[in-house]
Amino acid sequence: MAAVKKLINDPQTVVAESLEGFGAAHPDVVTIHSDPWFVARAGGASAGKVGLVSGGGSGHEPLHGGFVGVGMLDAAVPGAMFTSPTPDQIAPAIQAADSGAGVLAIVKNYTGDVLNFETAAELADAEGVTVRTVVVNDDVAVEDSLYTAGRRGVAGTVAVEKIAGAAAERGYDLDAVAAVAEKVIANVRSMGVALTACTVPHAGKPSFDLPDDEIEIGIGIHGEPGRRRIPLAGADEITEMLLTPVADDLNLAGGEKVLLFVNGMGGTPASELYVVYRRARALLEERGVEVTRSLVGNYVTSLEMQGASVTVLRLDDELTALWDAPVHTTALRW
Amino acid sequence: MAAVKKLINDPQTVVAESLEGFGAAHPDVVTIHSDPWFVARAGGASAGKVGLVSGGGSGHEPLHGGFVGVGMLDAAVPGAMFTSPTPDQIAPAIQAADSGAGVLAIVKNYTGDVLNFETAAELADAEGVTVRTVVVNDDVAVEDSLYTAGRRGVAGTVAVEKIAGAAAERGYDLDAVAAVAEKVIANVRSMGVALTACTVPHAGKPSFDLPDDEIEIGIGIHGEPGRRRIPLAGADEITEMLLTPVADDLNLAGGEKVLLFVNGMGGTPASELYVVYRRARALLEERGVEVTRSLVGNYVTSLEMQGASVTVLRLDDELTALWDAPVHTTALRW
Amino acid sequence: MTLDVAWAVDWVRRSAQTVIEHRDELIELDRQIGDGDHGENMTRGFTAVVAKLDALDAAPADIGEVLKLVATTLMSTVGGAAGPLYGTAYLRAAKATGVPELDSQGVVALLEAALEGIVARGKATTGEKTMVDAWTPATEAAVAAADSGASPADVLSAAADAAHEGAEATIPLVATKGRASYLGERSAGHLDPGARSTELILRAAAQAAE
Amino acid sequence: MTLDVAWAVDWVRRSAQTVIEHRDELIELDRQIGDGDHGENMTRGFTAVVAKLDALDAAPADIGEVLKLVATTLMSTVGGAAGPLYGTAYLRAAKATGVPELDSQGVVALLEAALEGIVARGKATTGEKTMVDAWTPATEAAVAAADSGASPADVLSAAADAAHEGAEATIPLVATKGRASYLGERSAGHLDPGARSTELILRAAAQAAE
Ligand SMILES: Nc1ncnc2c1ncn2[C@@H]1O[C@H](COP(=O)(O)OP(=O)(O)O)[C@@H](O)[C@H]1O
Ligand SMILES: Nc1ncnc2c1ncn2[C@@H]1O[C@H](COP(=O)(O)OP(=O)(O)O)[C@@H](O)[C@H]1O
Ligand SMILES: [Mg+2]
Ligand SMILES: [Mg+2]
Ligand SMILES: [Mg+2]
Ligand SMILES: [Mg+2]
Repeated sequence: MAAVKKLINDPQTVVAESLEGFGAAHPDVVTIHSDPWFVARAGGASAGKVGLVSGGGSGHEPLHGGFVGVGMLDAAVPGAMFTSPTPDQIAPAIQAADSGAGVLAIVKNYTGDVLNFETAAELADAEGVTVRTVVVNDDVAVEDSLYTAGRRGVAGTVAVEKIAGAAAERGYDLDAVAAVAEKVIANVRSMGVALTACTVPHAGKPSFDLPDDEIEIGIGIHGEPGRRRIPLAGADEITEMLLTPVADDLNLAGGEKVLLFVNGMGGTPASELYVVYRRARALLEERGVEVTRSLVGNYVTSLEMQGASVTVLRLDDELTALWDAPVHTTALRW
Repeated sequence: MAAVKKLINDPQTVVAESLEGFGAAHPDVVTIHSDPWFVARAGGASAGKVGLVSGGGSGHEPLHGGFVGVGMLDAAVPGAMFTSPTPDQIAPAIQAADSGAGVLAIVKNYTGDVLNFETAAELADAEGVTVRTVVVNDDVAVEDSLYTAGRRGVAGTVAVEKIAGAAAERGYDLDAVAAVAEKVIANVRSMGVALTACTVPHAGKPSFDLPDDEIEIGIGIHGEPGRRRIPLAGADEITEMLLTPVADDLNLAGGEKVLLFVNGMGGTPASELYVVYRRARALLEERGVEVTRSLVGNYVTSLEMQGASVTVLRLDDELTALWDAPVHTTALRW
Repeated sequence: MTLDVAWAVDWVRRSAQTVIEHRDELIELDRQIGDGDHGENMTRGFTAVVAKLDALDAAPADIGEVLKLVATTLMSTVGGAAGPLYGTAYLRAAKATGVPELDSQGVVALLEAALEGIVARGKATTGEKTMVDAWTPATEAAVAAADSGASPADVLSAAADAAHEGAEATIPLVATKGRASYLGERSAGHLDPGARSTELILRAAAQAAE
Repeated sequence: MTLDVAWAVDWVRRSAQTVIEHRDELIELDRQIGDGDHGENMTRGFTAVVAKLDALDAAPADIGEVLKLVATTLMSTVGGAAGPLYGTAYLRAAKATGVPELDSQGVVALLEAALEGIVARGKATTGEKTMVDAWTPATEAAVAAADSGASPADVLSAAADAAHEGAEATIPLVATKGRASYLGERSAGHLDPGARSTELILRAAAQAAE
């Protein structure tokens, strides 16, 4: 296998070295635990506050470690690249996040994540931690059916973590934090496009082969091919292919308020994300929907993939206030 | 020319559409002026405060528009992709930034930027605005000589804009703001590496052709080839090639304090930037240098280029305090 | 003829060897319809298992102890979907084999317990294009062979053959479980990586029994 | 024979045409040792110039007026290094030609003023691998031709020929000004894009005078 063209030393050590760098750069915000690997808030769990833990494969940075901090997560558990973490990483993170008020686990809907968090919750429960789990499944590219693995959790996860984090900070109890997380999950939808594949370090070659004049619509965040492959189109046209199913699935009606989140897959210039944002916003406004909050940037990535996803969250006063609440993480801060 | 694989509609409109999206997404922070194009703080110039203006070609986002806001720039002037803006864009931006206390223009050292800002300053001066200009030239990859165009301005520009912005916010007068900007310029150095080229939309093909097993050391931020091409190496080794000339040029001595800034060129995953950070920090510590402030992320980019640069700024108490001062822009906020 | 703890250790070592040998193939299969990590995940897991085995102070007492070591190690090193699925399979198999030696019916019990564990965790049935499509025919073939009086080695050999058939038969299927299900119709035409790793592991079991 | 305002307008239109025709070539030259925008910058500028010309209510009164229009339009639409350099060149040329008709010495004055403007702005001398390496021999050739009694058309033709030679002669040079200087030794072996656009523009001037 030819050496893969990345700023890494070794596919086997990249996650650990990256976490070490992350911890060294932001000691005021995070503390890195190395055996097993997880990211926790500097200063540890706040007494009486519901703990929030999330996690998943690495390669989606800043998700989840970049969202650890006041107003968002208490701990994040990174797996190997694109591979769910193991229960013996997750369980200690859950314990570290617990200050007696219980812990909400925010899990993206992937078989691996669900199963590993399930086992971890059992382990933590055995140690006396009350754990509740919510499963994020915002990707409308995937058919949601009782007979399938269901929709994936993608960029909408940021909204779940931010809003549930704010609720926990405000003193909501575990049931209430879980309820507001479920409210976000019920009201957030996403869809993504890839212009290029990404290369997982250990795989050494692109996750799929895409001709120069074709793109993948309905991709997830693990370099999987999308639902369909179409000829390259203009940004406005592509944006419409992403926004329409999202808005339709949410049944958005005129007069409703939303958060519009355009997420980059890692390798897309910010200038292009704003081109997508511009069109997505116009399409929502054509429907009479009011965009009252916005987020644009690379927050839930697939390594160096070029592409973007469009996420819409239906807002009410509670969700808006929680979105606006202070947050101090390395990736989101206000 | 084949359509270039980007989330754009047309190479001719991408800058304008992107600015429109940027303005729509962040009306609380910026106001977009469209004839001519420039980005100004929402709410306009603060009475009595020295104005800060920067600008340059587009394609380096979030530089400069992402740094407009309280504690940093008053206005940013985006040119066409990788092309300096014109005097008739810059001059109105300077005027908009002026509240009577004069304006500091922060110019990256490129012939085009220098010449266009020079003419703009003359135009603004003719309108009664006192303009001072500082030229950022932190790139140690380029030989600095009286007989050349000198070193380029690259990622160090962020530090100049942040620190000068804080000084202006604190009420420093124009000479004092210019002096602190010059102090940053005298103490900041950078060097970059490219793993891949980038494609300027109107050019339609990569800025250089790089085999799969070679990288360019000493690149700028405009997709220019670097000083030399070397075989692909591990991240630690590459980081050493970047950090050593930077630290040497600064003549860093044991016991000194620095800001370490690892900047992504746009298409490099955050995880890799932290691998670079980890090694750069270790190398500085080996020299007895203390890293007291850090910044890691994609701040001065070359579209979707994969690569990174390492910037070191020698800190004293004044620079540290100004770096720590509050900032509220779309790309930097604390 | 019966299988003892030496067989179990040999099975595990052979499993590691074959998984590592087929690492790139499993990655490639997973790249087609998943996220390209299955070969890496299994290699990481079985490398850790062998390291654990090598580090044991005393030889394992029985087959169950070996399988439990495999279970906990896979569970804590593989991650992804395969980690908990294989982990549970080995854990259940360990419970079903707390005996010093396995006869043919004992081999059947091992396989049945493993399959039950996978189904209990993953909730997949046959035809969903998962490892269940290799484990199910393997277990059925083992039952048939054992019932017709085959030796443990022949039971395992029948199971491995059936796992191979089952894995190949996943090619035309449209996935409805696991990551490949996100591809919908586009998942058809590719062999399921977990079914392939199942086949490799059962073949290792048969070879260890030869 | 003299050149009048119609020549100036024709020169500008021909300049636009040739720059647009050579857009991709200029981009490619700039891609080699710069940032790949010179063809795009010049196309944007001269397209705007032609639009301005087309939109004029009245025909321009003199050559100077035409050149001033070019100067201000390039200055406000080209950006980069070329914008201020060409802008200043045309501005100085406009000032040197506030007359209805140009004889051969008038053409020389135009070229000398343009070159002075470029040098005043860009501070480059010959041998630094910039447009100065085309403008300088062009101006020198014009002086020689005019001094030997050549017609304005022949003066411009000699200038264009010399600009061509000058541009070609930039190939082996190591750049010490402009963006190509960042490449150091690696800038050798490539033709300077600004020298090439200079040649195109001077050739257009000669053809308009034919
Ligand atoms: N619900 C399930 N039941 C049984 N097997 C499953 C299920 N989901 C996935 N698998 C198996 O797991 C394999 C993928 O494993 P792996 O690539 O290691 O994990 P991940 O899908 O998390 O990347 C699939 O090929 C499939 O055989
Ligand atoms: N200091 C200078 N003096 C004269 N010409 C220069 C100077 N710097 C650059 N140039 C010319 O400008 C050309 C590049 O123009 P262009 O590509 O449009 O601008 P930029 O370099 O800003 O991208 C170079 O080929 C060179 O001929
Ligand atoms: Mg995986
Ligand atoms: Mg340029
Ligand atoms: Mg996988
Ligand atoms: Mg150029």
